[in-house]
Amino acid sequence: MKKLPNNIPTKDELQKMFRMMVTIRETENTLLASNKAGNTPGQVHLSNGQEAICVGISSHLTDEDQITSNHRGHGHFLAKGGNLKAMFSEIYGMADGVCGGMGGSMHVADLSKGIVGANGIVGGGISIATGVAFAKKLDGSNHIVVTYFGDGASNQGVLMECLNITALWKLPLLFVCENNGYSEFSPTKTVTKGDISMRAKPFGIPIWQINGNEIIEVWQTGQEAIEHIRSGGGPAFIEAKTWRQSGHFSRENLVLQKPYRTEEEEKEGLADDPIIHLTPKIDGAELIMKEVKDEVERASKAALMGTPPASNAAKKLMFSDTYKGYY
Amino acid sequence: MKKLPNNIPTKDELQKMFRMMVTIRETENTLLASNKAGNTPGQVHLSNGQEAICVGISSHLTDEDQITSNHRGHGHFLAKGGNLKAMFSEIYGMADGVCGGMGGSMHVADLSKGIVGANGIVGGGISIATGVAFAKKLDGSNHIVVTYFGDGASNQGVLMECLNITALWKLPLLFVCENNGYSEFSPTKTVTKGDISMRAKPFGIPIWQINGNEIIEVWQTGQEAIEHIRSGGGPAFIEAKTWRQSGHFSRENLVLQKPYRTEEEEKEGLADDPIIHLTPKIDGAELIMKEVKDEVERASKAALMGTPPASNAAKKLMFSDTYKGYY
Amino acid sequence: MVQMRFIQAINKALFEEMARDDKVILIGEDVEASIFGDTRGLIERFGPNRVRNTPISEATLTGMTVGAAASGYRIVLHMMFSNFIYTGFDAIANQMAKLPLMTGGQISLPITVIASYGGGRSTAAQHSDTPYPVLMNLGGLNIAVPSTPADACGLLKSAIRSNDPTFFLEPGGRGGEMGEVPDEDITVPFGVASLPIKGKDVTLVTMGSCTKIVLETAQQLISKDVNPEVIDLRTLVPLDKKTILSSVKKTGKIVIIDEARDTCSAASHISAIVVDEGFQYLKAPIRRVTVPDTPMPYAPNSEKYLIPSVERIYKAVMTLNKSY
Amino acid sequence: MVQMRFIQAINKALFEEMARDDKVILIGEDVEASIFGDTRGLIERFGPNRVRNTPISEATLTGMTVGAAASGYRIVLHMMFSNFIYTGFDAIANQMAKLPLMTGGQISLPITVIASYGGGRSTAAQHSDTPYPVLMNLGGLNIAVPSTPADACGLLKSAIRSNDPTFFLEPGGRGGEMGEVPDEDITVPFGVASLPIKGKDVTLVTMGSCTKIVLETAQQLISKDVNPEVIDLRTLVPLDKKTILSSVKKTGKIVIIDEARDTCSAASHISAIVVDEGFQYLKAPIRRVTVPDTPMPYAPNSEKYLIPSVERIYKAVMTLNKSY
Ligand SMILES: Cc1ncc(C[n+]2csc(CCOP(=O)(O)OP(=O)(O)O)c2C)c(N)n1
Ligand SMILES: Cc1ncc(C[n+]2csc(CCOP(=O)(O)OP(=O)(O)O)c2C)c(N)n1
Ligand SMILES: [Mg+2]
Ligand SMILES: [Mg+2]
Repeated sequence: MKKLPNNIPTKDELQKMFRMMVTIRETENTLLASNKAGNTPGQVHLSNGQEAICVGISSHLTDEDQITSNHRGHGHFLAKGGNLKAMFSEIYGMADGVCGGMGGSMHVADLSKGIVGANGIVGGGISIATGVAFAKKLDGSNHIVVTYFGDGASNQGVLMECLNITALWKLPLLFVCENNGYSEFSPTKTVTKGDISMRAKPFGIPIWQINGNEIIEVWQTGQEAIEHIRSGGGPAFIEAKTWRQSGHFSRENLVLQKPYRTEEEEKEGLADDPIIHLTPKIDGAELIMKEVKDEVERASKAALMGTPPASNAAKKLMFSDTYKGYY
Repeated sequence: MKKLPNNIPTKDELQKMFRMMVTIRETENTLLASNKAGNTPGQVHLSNGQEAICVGISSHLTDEDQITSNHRGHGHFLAKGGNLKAMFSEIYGMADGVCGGMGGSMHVADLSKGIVGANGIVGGGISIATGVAFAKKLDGSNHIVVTYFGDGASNQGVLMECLNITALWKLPLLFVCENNGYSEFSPTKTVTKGDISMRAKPFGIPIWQINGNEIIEVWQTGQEAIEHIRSGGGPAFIEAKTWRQSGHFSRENLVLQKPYRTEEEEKEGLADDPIIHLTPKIDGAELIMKEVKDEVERASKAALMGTPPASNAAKKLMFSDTYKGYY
Repeated sequence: MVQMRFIQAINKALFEEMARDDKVILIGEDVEASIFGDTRGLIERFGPNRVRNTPISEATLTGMTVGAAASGYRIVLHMMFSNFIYTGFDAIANQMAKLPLMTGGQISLPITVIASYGGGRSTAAQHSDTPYPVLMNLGGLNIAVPSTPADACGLLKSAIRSNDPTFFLEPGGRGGEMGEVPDEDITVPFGVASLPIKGKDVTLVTMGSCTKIVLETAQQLISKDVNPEVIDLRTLVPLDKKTILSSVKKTGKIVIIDEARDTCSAASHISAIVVDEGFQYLKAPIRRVTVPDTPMPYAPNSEKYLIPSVERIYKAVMTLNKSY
Repeated sequence: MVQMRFIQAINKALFEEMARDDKVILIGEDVEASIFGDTRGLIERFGPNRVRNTPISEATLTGMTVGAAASGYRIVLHMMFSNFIYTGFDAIANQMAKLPLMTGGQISLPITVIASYGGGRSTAAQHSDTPYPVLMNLGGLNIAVPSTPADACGLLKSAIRSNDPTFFLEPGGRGGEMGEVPDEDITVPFGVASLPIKGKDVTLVTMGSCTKIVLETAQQLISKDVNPEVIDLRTLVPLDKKTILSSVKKTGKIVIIDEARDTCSAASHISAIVVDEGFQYLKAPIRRVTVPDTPMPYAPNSEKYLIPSVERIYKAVMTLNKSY
């Protein structure tokens, strides 16, 4: 386990990150309300409480760097520069959604921003990211790739396969495991043996195990890990501990027979909030929060005014031009 | 890495193991000749040079213990008590083969001897073995399961998945990685990062890394690892270094453009032979070798006299009784 | 008889089979909490040895199931959404479907894989596949696709008691639909279709998720004096081709409704059987009402457009009303 | 024109496409040593950045291919035997076939997956599957099944130049068969069948590994004064149904020969299309000559019995010679 560097983000950077964290939180809350109001055709998996991780990592990334993400991907998308309104539109199933309404909440992607996409298959993004990192390496660029996945996804064998290949070929991939203590409704330790980050060790990959609710710690670690990767050192692995404030998916209480977390855990979990932790360090936090609230509300409202895609949209996209393939 | 115990096998045990190692060697050589003579309908993957591993491990197993194996499975089969002639018959495609001629070289299985089967899918046996071990645990027995797989198979993600599950549930499974330095024609280090056995470490599984060409070392390690498992300690992992004397498959030189091993490596590899190492310790080694030679020759000849299965054998087996399922 | 929801009927079958035979074991991701409700309460009744949450490791789950089934247990593996079958596909296609033959019959595999399938709820392409064509082609796997609570209960019992691997596919999102389920321990045999509506003008073949709209269409047709015969297949492997062929003998016309993508669908295969073995009965083309060869889109209207509907079925039947 | 072996034709296409476009990258297990010989020599010519041996990690290989293709490379992934496609099936079914739609068309995936398929050489059940029906049903994947060296070369070129994921499936063990291949850079378009024999009495539809025996059967039929028209599909997705239907219009009779297991085979789907869109032309049942729904046995005679043969095709054609 590497020890942390002493760099700290500037005041400006901190403020930018705060704004983004609040944006994500506000967006998730708005989505939950929209879901309850019947405005999201599918379910949503919210990332409340986990905002510091993607925000801290993304501050070191450019549009040329890429990410892949998982079913809990709204924060990853926004932190990487994805458009707020285009994401709302997507999740509301509208034609001007970032994926034309074809993908939905679990699949938000914007290639122009380096967001190769959220993914509904647990673990699905890891091998795709490995392929993107292979491409980066072939390009000879020093751009990097980040793959976000959960503690639950760490039990998919593709993780080990990709640790091996990226280490072997020194691919520029940052593995970020968001360990939020649960895999659906199973507490991590009931399905996951040992320390997840240690799984990268046999491959000689540098590892950091951090508190994912402390943005400065994430930012520092991200900087060091990414520097390692950009300088040609091959993959790196960060396991960030966090807590899933809003449970597994939007309306889980409707399908669950009984609670799976104690009241005490809920109380502690909600208190250990990355935004609460950061707020005292931010000048004008309240104003920022208010601005963000307005911005998010506007984006959501505008998205709801959209029109759904044509009924035959999928058919058109898949078949419009059978020979579109040739160049 | 655990250190080795001081137990050593008795003279009798050593002799028995020697006989089995020679039986396997003689069988593989006979199969190669049969393959060249056109008597094996498919190709064969020979285990020459690797005999000490399965023989040393199997001396600690009973018929109630089970194994799964891989494409290089003749030795595993014989060492576990599989019938020699029935195996020849299978590989010659005969009706009285151990699988009725339906499976062939890569699929020899004899459930009555605890041989759940060789497997043509690299890594395929590992998860099956995990399921068998789950069954053993449910049975409440202290029988164990051994899964043999190669260094190449260690790159299949199922390995990590099964390390996690067996450790989590304390299943009685012994992982035996036969590291023979090659995955087909790729040297291990070109496709496999780090020490394979270390991949078990994050799961808290005890590990031994041994010289697989020294039967006494294998026997000792096997004893200790199996004792650990039988006493309820959960899975264990042995990585046994060895060398694949006869290459990847029977007639590879016909398809390869150029050699992939140096003459020097070949020479050293052939000299580091588990049977050569053991012979000086065995009284009457020559006689045993002669006896085995005769026995193997007889078995092969008898097998060749067999008759092939009925043409419609597969259809009959699969469809004879659509409702065979109900009980 | 008692009215119960689809999901309750499945739950009833699981309870009864696990009580009946202590070799029946249930594993899967979160089978304790039970998102769909079908495995609810089993952990409290049967304990952690027989009901076990697993890690997210589908490739291993299917392989483990093979190993445990070959060792004397009747394994029920809950795979949640059908798309995750693909994640565990290696052991399904290369081991589960093949080992009984490859071992020369030494191994039988009493496995039941449960998964929910189909679209209609904006779960998008990775949670809405209809996977049975892929499974049907593998050979060696039975496939049950119930459309009523009673069939769900009876088919699941048969699946669990069968010594062959069986996929039991629940129409997604239909857990709440009510139906009568016998109190007694009644199994529904494999390979025997049901005939919810008898008629003489046209044969409508349906399965699983499509049955509801086929029955609705049938009512519309009846109101126009067209009398369809509706065949609900219940299992796709084995397939009750006798019932299909004798219906076509009577009607001379057949439309097959299937939520799978069109190419190599169950509908395609049933068409092929009828034009091979029932050609002399045919008075009109065989129509398929299926899903175009595209992934499921998320937006509700785009999704709905692709899934068989009353309108599409009705229209397909009407195209047969001229002479050929 | 020059005579070359099937495997050389594939090799030629790879050489030429890699020379033509340096975005073409080849990966796979032992593509350097090249067991089949199809990728031989490429490493020496193009070096390790463009020709790369991989670990045995099929689940990742298919996923990586998606990522690399989405990042501007044309990836050729060699999967060796078709059965290993199942090992990498998750990313094929859930990502490769679906991401172009799910991203709203942001991603196109210029991927070519090469694998050898089919039985006949006692490789047993885990090395002899014919996987195209499973792939055809996924939607979004093109599938090429060449039967001659010229088609192998031309189809592979098209596959590599296509922006859609394509499976290029070589008939197993046929690498040594000779045929003429044009010297020039000629692509064979997708969705256009070839007509190696024109006739008027019966349509024989074939693909990939079956073409050789279909042509042999055709000669026998001709010698008995039955003139078959042979259609070699070349690609299964897209499918040249126009050519099939216009042949059936002429002949009124069709037999489809396919090495896949029967249920939900390519043959089933082609049958279904013909009885739907070409019913009025049909004078007889549509026969399928396929493999029964069982894994491939190892013993040569048992294996041979299951695979379409001249005798079975001939017999199937002859059953159509009465009036219906
Ligand atoms: C292949 C696959 N298996 C199962 C699921 C169902 N599923 C969705 S999320 C989830 C838990 C994921 O846990 P984790 O990776 O820790 O992410 P978290 O939800 O905690 O953010 C599961 C099992 C899935 N989507 N894909
Ligand atoms: C899933 C799968 N992928 C690829 C292959 C082809 N293959 C057969 S053996 C082999 C190499 C296996 O290497 P290792 O596990 O080290 O075993 P060894 O042959 O050295 O005994 C490969 C790639 C296969 N049979 N199955
Ligand atoms: Mg989690
Ligand atoms: Mg090896």
